[in-house]
Amino acid sequence: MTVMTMRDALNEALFEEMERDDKVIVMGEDVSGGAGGTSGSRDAAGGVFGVTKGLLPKFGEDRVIDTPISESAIVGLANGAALAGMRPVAELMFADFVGVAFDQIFNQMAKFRYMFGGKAKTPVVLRMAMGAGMNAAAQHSQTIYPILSAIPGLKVCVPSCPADAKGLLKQAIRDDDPVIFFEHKALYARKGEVPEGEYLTPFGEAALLREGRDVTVVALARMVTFATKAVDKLAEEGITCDLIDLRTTSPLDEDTVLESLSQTGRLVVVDESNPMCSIASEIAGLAATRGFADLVAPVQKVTAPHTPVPFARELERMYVPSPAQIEAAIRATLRDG
Amino acid sequence: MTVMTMRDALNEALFEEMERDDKVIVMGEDVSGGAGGTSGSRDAAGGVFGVTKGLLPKFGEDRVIDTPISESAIVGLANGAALAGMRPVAELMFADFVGVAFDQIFNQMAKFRYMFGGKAKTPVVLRMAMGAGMNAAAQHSQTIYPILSAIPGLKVCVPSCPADAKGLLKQAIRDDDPVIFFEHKALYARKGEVPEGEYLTPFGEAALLREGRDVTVVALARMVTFATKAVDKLAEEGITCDLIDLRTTSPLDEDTVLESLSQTGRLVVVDESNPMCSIASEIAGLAATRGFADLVAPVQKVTAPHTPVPFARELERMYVPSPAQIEAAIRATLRDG
Amino acid sequence: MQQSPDQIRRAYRQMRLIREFEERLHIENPKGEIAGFTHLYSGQEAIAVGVCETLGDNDYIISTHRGHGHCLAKGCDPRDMMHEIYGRADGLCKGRGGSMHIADLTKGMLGANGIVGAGQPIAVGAAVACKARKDGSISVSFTGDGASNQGTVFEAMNMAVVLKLPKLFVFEDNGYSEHTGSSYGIGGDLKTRIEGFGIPVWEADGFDYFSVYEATEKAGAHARAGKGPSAILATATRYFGHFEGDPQNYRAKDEVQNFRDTVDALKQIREKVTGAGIFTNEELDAIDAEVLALIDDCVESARSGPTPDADVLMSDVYIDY
Amino acid sequence: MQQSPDQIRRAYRQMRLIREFEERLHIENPKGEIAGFTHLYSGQEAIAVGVCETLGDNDYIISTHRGHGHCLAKGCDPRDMMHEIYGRADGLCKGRGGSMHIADLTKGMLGANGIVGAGQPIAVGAAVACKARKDGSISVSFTGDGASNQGTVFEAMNMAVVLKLPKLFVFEDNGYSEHTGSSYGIGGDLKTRIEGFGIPVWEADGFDYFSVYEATEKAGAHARAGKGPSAILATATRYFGHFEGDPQNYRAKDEVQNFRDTVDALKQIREKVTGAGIFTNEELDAIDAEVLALIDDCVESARSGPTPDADVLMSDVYIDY
Ligand SMILES: Cc1ncc(C[n+]2csc(CCOP(=O)(O)OP(=O)(O)O)c2C)c(N)n1
Ligand SMILES: Cc1ncc(C[n+]2csc(CCOP(=O)(O)OP(=O)(O)O)c2C)c(N)n1
Ligand SMILES: [Mg+2]
Ligand SMILES: [Mg+2]
Repeated sequence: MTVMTMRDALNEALFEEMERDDKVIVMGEDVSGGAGGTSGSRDAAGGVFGVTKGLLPKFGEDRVIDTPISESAIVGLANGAALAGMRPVAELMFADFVGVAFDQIFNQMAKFRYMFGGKAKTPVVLRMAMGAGMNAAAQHSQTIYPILSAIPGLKVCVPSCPADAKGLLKQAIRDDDPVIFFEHKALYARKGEVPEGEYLTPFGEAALLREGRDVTVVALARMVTFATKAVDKLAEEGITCDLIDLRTTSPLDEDTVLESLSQTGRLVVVDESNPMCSIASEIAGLAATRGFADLVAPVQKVTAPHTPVPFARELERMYVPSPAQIEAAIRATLRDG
Repeated sequence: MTVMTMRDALNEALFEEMERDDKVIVMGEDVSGGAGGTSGSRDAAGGVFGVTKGLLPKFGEDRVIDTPISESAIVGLANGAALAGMRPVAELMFADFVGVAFDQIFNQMAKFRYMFGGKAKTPVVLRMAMGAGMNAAAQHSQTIYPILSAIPGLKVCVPSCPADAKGLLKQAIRDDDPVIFFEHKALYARKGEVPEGEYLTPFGEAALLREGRDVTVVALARMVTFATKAVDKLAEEGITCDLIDLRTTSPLDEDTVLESLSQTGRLVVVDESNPMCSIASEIAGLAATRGFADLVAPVQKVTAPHTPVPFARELERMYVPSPAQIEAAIRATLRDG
Repeated sequence: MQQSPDQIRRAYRQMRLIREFEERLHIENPKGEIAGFTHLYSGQEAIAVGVCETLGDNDYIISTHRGHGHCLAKGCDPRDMMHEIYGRADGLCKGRGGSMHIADLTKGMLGANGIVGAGQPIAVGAAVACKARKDGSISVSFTGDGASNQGTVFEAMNMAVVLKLPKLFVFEDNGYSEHTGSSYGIGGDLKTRIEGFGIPVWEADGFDYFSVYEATEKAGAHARAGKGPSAILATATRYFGHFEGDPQNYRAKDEVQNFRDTVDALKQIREKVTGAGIFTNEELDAIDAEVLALIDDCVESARSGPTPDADVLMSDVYIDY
Repeated sequence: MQQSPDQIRRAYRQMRLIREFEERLHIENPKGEIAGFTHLYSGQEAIAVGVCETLGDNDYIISTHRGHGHCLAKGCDPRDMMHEIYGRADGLCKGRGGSMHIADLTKGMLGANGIVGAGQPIAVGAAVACKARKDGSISVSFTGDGASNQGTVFEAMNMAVVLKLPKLFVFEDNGYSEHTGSSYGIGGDLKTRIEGFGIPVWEADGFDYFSVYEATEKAGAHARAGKGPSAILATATRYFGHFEGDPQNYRAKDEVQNFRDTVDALKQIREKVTGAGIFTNEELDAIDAEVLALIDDCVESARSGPTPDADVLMSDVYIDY
C-alpha cells in the first residue's frame, strides 16, 4: 500500500493503462497544454486538474491530444475512434459541460451497440470533474450522475477514495462498454491507501465501509466522506450503521443495499445531487419495491435542495448535504417506525 | 365542449395566445415550412407534426420564425428573446434532440433567474414531441421528462388529453418561468372534449381520473390511456383504483398522490421512460419517505426496460408498458402485503 | 472516363442497385408492412457511388438519416438491409435499428444516424484511428445541405483541420432540408464557409458519377497524403419526399420530373458509356434485370423474415453488465 | 479622435475603472476572502470600452467567463459587482452568481456566462427582440479566440445571417484559450471563418480604444441599418493568468511585461490625448485617483457586506412554483 491523492491515483491509472495498451489515447482541452504558447512547454497543464500531467512527454502528441473548445467534437472524436478500434479516454473537464456534448453521450455512445445489432463496440471512457466545494457556482459544480445513470448503454463510476478511483478507472479503460467517469473535485486532494501494482475494481459491487445493526446508510462520491463522519460519530453513542459506498451507479448494486436493509430495516440515502429523479430517489424507490418487506421506518433522503448550486461560501455550505444533516437523518429514521 | 384532437387543441392554444399577446413568437425548424422552396407556399409544413399549422399566414414571418437545423441556437434564440422581453415558444421537434441543445436548457434557461439574483425572467416554452409508438427507434422515441424534471428552474408538462394539452400550453405561455412542454406523438390524433373559450390548466395539480378504494395508480402522458384501460377492466371485477394523471412532473403534485395512498395503502406507478432515476422511481421513493406510514404492500413500478427504444413493431410493443402489464402490477400489489 | 470497363460496370450496377432498392421501397411503403420513418436516396445515387468507388476496405464512412444509398455503396448486403428495414430478427441490426440506423462495422460503415450532424464528429474520430494506423486510409462523412448548419458539423471541420486528419467531408446539397429550401438556412454559401476553416473544396455535379468520382479521387488523395481534411461539394436532388408520406407541397409540381427527364444519374451514365462504346444498352439492361430480380428477392425474403423476440429487446445494451 | 472631450474622459475613466478593479482583485484574491474562479480582464480594456461606448441603453451585451470588463463597460455598478464577487447578500446577484455570473438586466447586460459559447445564441435571441422593437437597437456578444471554436458560436453566426438580425459579434483574440495558444485551436483563420458565413468583419487594434470604437461604430451602423449581423475582430492580451492562481508556464517570461511597456491600452490613450492636448497628465491623474478611491471603497464595503442566508439559497429558483 502507498498513500497518495486521488489525483495521483488517477494519473497512475492512466500511465499504467497507456503503457499496457497502445490503443489507449487521451483527448480533451489542455490535457497537455501549452500548444501554441510562447514558453515552449508542451506539458504546461496536464488537464486543468492535473490528472493527465506527464502523459504527453511520455506518450507523445499522437496519443495525448489537445483539442479546441468543441466538446461535441471531443466526445464525437472519442466515439468514432472507439468504433474504429481505439480505446479513447476523453476528458470533459467539468461535468456541467455535458450540456454541450449531450447528444454524443445520450444518443450516440450509449446506443451504438444496441441500435447496430450488437456488432459495434464503443470502449470510450469519458472523464469529468463534478461537484460543489470550490464555490464555482451553478455552471461548474453539478453532480449529474443521476441523468447519466438513467441512460441505458452507459456505465457510471463515482469513486470516493484514491484506491477505487484507480481501480475503477483501470477497469473503465479495459471495459468494452462506454463508461462515464465522475471525479469529485473536492476529492482530488484526498489521500488514501492505494494497493501496489496491478488491480481492478469491478463494476456493480458496492463497498461496505462500516458494519452495523441499526441503519443502512447508502452514499456515493464525496458524500461517502461526510456519511463516514456521521456514522463514526454515532458509533460512539452505540448507534451502529452499515455504510455502503455505491462506487458505480450503473450498474447499481441493489443486492448489497437490500441485504443490508434486511438486517437493519432502516435506510438513509445520501446524494449530493438535486432531489428529483436522483440516485436517492432510485434507492428509496428500491426500498419501496424490492425492500418493502424489510423496511420498518420511512426512508430518509439526504440531498441538495431543488435549486441550482449557489456561489457564496455560506450558500454552498448550506446547499451541500452536511455530516450534521446525515446524522440527523439517521437519528430520524431510528425515531420512526 | 368541442371534441377535437390533441394536435388541434395545441394549435388552438397557440392561436389564442399569439392573438392575445404580440410578444408571443414561435420558432423552430419548419414551424411554417416552404421557405426557399419552389412551390411558393410558406405554410407548407406547420411543424412536422402540424401543430403550428396556419400560424404563419395569420401572424407573419416576424412572429413565426423558420430556422436552420441548429437546435442550440434555436433554444438560445428563445432564451435571449425571453430575457429581452419576448415570450418565445420554441419547437425542438423530437424530444431526443434535447441532446444537441442541452446546455441551453440545463445550464442557461433553468438557471438565469437564480444565478442572476432573481432579476431575470425567462418565459420560454420549449415544445417537443416524445415517446414510442411510431417505430421511430432509439433516437426518435424517448421519453426524457425524468431528466428535465431533475433540473431545478424548469417546469415540465406531460399532458395526456386534448383539454389538458390546451390548458397547460396556454398556462405555459403565460407562465414567467421556463417550461418544457412534452407532447406525446402517439397522442396527437387522440380526440377528447375541450372546453369552449378561455381556460388555463394550473401547474402542479394532478387530475384524479378514476376514484377507487383498492390501489392508487399514478400515470402520465400516454401511460394514462393505458392505465385507464387496465383500471376500467379491473373495475368490472370489483377492483377499484384511484387513477392519478400527474399532468406536470415539475412541479409534482405529491399531495394528491399521498392523499390517495392514505386511502388505498397500495401504489402502482406507470412511466414510459427507462426505470433508473425515473418519475416512477421518484414516486416510489415518495411512498418510501412521506408515504411510508400508509403503505401496506410493495410499490409496483411499471416502466420500459433499461434498454434503448428498439425499432421493429414487435420489439417496440414489448418495450412500452402495456395495459396488461399495468393490470398485472395492480393485481400483484393486491396480492402482497 | 479513364476507368476500366469493370470499374464502370460495378459503378453502374451500384447506382442501379440503390435506385431500384429505393424505388421499390417507395412502392412497398404504403402497403403498411414497413414501420417507422423511411428517407429515400433516389436522385443522389451518383454521389454515394462516386465517392465510395474511390474507397477501400480500410476506409470508413458515416451516413445520415438518408442512409440506404451510402450503405449499399459501401458494400452493405442489400438483403440484410432489407430485412432490417422490415424489422426482422435476421436484419443487419437484428431489427433494432431500422432504416435510420443501418450500420455494418465489418464494411467500415459506421452507421446511418437519426441525429442530424451527429455523424461528422464521429467520422473525425475514425480519422484519428486511420492516422494512428498509418495505412493511408481515410474517414468520410456525408452531410446534407440542412445538416451543414449544425454546430457539430462546424466543430468537426475545425477539429479535423487542427489535428490534420485524413478526413473527407462530403456535402450533398439536394435542394431541401425537410420542407425548407437549402438556400434559406445557409448563411454565406457552403463553399466559402467550408474554405473558411482552411479546408480545400472540390465541387462536383452530383448527378454525374464521373464528376463525383474524379473530384473524390483528388480530394481523397489530399487527405490520404497527410495534408489534412478535404471536402467535396456535390449538388443533386431527391426524387421523393423528405420521408415516405411527405406530400411535398413546398416543391413545384414538375420539379422532380424535370430532373428525371434531363440530368438523372442513371440516364447520364448510360448515355455516356453507351455513347463511348464501352457497353451496349443490352449489356446494361442485363445488369438492370439482374438487380431487379435481386431486389424482388430481398423484398420477398424480408416480408417473411423472422420477427425479433424478447431476447432481442433485452440484449446488446451492454457487452457485460 | 473626433470624439468630444467628455466622451474621451468617460472612456478613459471606464478603462481605468476596469484596470483598477482587476488589478485590485489580483491583489485581494490570494488573501483568501474571495471564493471561486476569478478570470481577470486586464489588458483588454480597450475592447470592452471601445465597443460599449458606442452602445445605448436599449442595446444588449452578453459576456463570457471573463466578464468584469464587459459589465463595467456596460454600466454595471462597481460596488454591487464587488459585493457579488465577495459573495455578499447585497451583491448584484445576491451572492448566488459570483464573478462568473454577473448580470444586470436593467443595464442590458445579459450576463457573464460560465459556459464557453453559450452566450452567442442568447445574444442572437436578444437581437430578435431588438428587431421586433424596431428602435434601431442591437445586441452584442463577446467571444474569445478559444470560444470561437465552439459549435454554438458558428450556429449563432449562421442564424443571425439567416434571420438578418441586428447583431454584432465581437471577437477578442487575447492569444490564449486557457493554457493553449489561440493559433493552435483555430482551423483556417478567424476572419475568413466569420466571412464564410457572410458576415462582414471590421478589424481593430484591441489595445487602442479609438481603433475599437471606430470599427464598432461602422460595424454597429451596418447591423442597426437592418443589413444583418456584423463582426469586430480585435487582438490584445490578458495580463494575468487564465484564472487567478494560474502559474502561466505556457507563456514566455517577459511576454506580459513587453505588452505592458509598449502597447498597453491605458498608456496608449493617455499618450494620445495628452499628445493631442485634449487633457493634461494632471487631469488624467485626477481621474485615476478618483477611481482608485472608488475601488478602495468598493473593496472595503464588500469585505464587510452581509452574508447571504438560507432564504437566498432557496428563493428565485422559480417566480412561482
Ligand atoms: C438534431 C436533429 N435535428 C433535426 C432533425 C430532423 N431532421 C431530420 S432530416 C432533416 C433535414 C436534413 O436535411 P439535409 O441535411 O439537407 O438532408 P436531406 O434530408 O436533404 O438528405 C431534419 C431537420 C434530426 N433528425 N436531428
Ligand atoms: C463549454 C465549456 N468548455 C470549456 C470551458 C472551460 N473554459 C473556460 S474559459 C476557457 C478558455 C476560453 O478561451 P477564450 O474564449 O479565448 O477566452 P479567454 O479566456 O481568453 O478570455 C475554457 C476552455 C467552459 N467554461 N465551458
Ligand atoms: Mg438536403
Ligand atoms: Mg482567449
